[in-house]
Amino acid sequence: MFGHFSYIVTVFLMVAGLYIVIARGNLIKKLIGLSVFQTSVYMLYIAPGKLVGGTAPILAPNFSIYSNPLPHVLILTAIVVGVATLALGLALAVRIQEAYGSIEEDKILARDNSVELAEDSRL
Amino acid sequence: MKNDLVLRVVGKLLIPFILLFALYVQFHGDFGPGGGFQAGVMLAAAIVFYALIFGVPATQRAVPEWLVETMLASGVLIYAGVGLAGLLLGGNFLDYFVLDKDPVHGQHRGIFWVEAGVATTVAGVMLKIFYMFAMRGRLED
Amino acid sequence: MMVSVVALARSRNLFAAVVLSGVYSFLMATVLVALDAVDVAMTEAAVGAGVSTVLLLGALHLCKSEEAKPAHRPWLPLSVAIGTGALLVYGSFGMPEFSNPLAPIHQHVVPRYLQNEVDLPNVVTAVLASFRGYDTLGETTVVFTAGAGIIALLRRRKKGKRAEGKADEK
Amino acid sequence: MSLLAHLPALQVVLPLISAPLAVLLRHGGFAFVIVTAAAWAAFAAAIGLWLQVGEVGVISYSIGNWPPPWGIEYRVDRLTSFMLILVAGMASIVLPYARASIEREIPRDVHYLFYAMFGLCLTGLLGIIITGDAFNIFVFLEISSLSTYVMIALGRDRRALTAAYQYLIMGSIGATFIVIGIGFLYLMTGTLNLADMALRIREVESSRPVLAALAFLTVGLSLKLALFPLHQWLPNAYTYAPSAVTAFLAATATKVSVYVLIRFYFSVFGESLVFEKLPLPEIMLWLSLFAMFWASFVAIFQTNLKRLFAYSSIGQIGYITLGLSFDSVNGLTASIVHLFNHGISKGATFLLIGGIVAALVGKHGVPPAPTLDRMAGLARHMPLTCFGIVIGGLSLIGVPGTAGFISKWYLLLAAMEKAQWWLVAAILLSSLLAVAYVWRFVEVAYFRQPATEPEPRLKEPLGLLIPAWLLIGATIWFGLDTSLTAGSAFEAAQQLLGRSK
Repeated sequence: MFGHFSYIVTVFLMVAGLYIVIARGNLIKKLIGLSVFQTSVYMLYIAPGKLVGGTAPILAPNFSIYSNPLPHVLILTAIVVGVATLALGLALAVRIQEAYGSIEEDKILARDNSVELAEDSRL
Repeated sequence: MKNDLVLRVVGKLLIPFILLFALYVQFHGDFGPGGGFQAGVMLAAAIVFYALIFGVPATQRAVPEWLVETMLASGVLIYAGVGLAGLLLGGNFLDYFVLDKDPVHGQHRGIFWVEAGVATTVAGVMLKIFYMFAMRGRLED
Repeated sequence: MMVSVVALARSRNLFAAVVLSGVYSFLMATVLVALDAVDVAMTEAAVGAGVSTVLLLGALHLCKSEEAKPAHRPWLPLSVAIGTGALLVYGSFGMPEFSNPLAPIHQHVVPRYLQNEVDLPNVVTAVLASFRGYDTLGETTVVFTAGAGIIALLRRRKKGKRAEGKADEK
Repeated sequence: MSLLAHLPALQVVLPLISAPLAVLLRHGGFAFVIVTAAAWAAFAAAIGLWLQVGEVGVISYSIGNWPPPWGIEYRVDRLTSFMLILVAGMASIVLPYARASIEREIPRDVHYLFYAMFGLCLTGLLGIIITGDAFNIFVFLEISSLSTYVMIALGRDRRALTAAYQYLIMGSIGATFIVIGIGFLYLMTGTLNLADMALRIREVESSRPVLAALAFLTVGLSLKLALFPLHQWLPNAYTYAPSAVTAFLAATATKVSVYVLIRFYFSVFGESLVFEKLPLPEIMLWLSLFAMFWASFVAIFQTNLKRLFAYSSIGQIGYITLGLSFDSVNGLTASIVHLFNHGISKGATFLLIGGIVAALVGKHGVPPAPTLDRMAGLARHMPLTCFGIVIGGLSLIGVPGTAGFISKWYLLLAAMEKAQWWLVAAILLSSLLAVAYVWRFVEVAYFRQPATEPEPRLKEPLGLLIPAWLLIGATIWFGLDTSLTAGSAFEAAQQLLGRSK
């Protein structure tokens, strides 16, 4: 059972993050959810790379077992990509706030629809 | 907050150390945890800290926008430049072995420059984003 | 960590949510240290708890900090999320056991990295900058893209706003 | 050391370098020159690679001189070089067009950033195609996606912002799914190199993580390629993005995702795994059919011309995935040819629509939406533009003599091969729906009287017409001479299916 414990934590975090992204209407809240979702993936990669009794992959003469460095490298990249996405998403949210005066998905949709209706009625 | 004496003094004392630590992280990345990315973030953090205490305009005088934008682009260019250097010296793209007569030394040299490129871009981007958000807030008021 | 995420999902105050996500990132960083991923932990602490939180606060400063009550029933998203989770659980049975040195990821490819051909004690740096240096070039480019993109989006606010206002009128 | 040996690296690195240079120079004109030069160089490199592949077969290029499973490998085979030509070629045609078009659509002071973004998007797409490393795909996918979000958000309408945001959320979820899938594969095989993975996956073929990886990759990529019902981001994104961006995206971005799907299905998992262990072909068949009918049907009722053709794109993607689901050489050929043919026809159509938008002078200098009612009697004002759109439309329908016919023909062959006559009927029927939406434009533009008070219009902008007609010419050319497209697609399909057997 314990052998898969790390996977279960990962799955829980992932489900929670994905839920926040899809269910919440607030644009910033969605982005927070997205980053939780992405962060949970880190566990999926890192946890299996750990060897009990091993040490961090920094070579030293008095250690012989090291945890797997490759997932670490991949996740470093993934973290950076994640924060880049977050920053860009926030910039978009700020622009949307300025253009619509709101960052609630429903209100934005309502405002768009009214614009579109006005366009259609001119036909 | 700008006129708080304690903050100003502590800030002035601390910021050089943060910068120093960023450099340590940058160059010690070969031996311990750390590297270009983390160093870049810290570098930016130090300057953001400065901006929080002394205000954004003062910071922009110290680290002007054009410099930040140049950093942003030149980091990637440094990185890609290392790659092209490997290519021109007869190896494949991003081949560090050919950067020096001794292949292992060449590796070290390549990694050094590449990490420098990463740090430059990351610090530039972080600062630029901070400036962008800060300037927006200013106009709003 | 789980608790902070549940609280995150429930809280409607965005400010609290931002702080909670910072807490979550910090906890994540500690877990990562426990898993021997010191480099990743350092980055996660700096980025997740530091940069992201600052960015989120900055964005919040420009927007409202209270979230409206969701109008929809959450069944559809809940089922999508749980479906994904179920698939993950399905996939995770049959994975190698935790900390099994015979798992393929420890047997294949990695041993050569640990032979220290580039003569750097920190294998993560060696792999990051040399073996998989091209990924890191890509990563730097992603950061650059985000930076340049944000400049493009947030520059010259007044001018941009007027153009948008016009688009609204039509 | 000749330069030719380094073409695979130069292919991606040249556009990559052009972007920061463009930012460094901070001038729209210089940025344009640099990025365009890089795109043309990339196109030349793509052609060079295509010729090389013809001579020596699969090219492998190890970056950093680390041998493949340890370092990152670039791997060029028939399909890769074919896709490279499509993407780099589209970029080289769209960029000169963009010069004339974004003048009207994007504030002048962000022009240089726009070109930088374009260069990055090109870099990302080329990088995805050429790489032989699973995680590298993800990194370059993010480069292209992030730059795409920005380019969409630069559209004038404020709805461009929400469209870009929506795309960002959906795209990031898709990318995360892809990372999860790659993670599962890595955990089971211990390698990230695609070719190495394909060998090692045999040992763990039907274990659950591998199947889960297949599922995650399929869902993630379907989000990216806008397979019905995961297409919600596409219509808005295409409608509100600047015209040049719409054309480039429609011709390349979704196509590259399809390419990655093909790569994973046939080169990594192997067809036996994909098509026998799971009910995937059936699911894909039905989703494709739904996409073909539903999206074409919705397209008929659109009033905005850009949105009409955006829905048509979703339908056309249905044809591509339908070809995949057949699991035969003809089906795969149809998919690959359609990737190419639909890319150029739709790209041309969107370029021409961009010309119409540019010519409509809206109030306050903001280009209005290209709604159909504004196009009454347009054929008299802009004969070349309208005629071009009609040809593009004919290609979408699949009329003989246009490129679209070729791909439909292979699709029909594949269906007949399996003796599924009802599918043949379905393909023909859905083409009739395409006739309906193209006819809407023809009817309005050619036969309806112009409004009593015509809006002020500019002439047909020549700078916009020439690139668009180049593509229209290509649509006809590849409808008549199929040796290049269908020939290499057939070869690629055989390579893909042959390897997994």
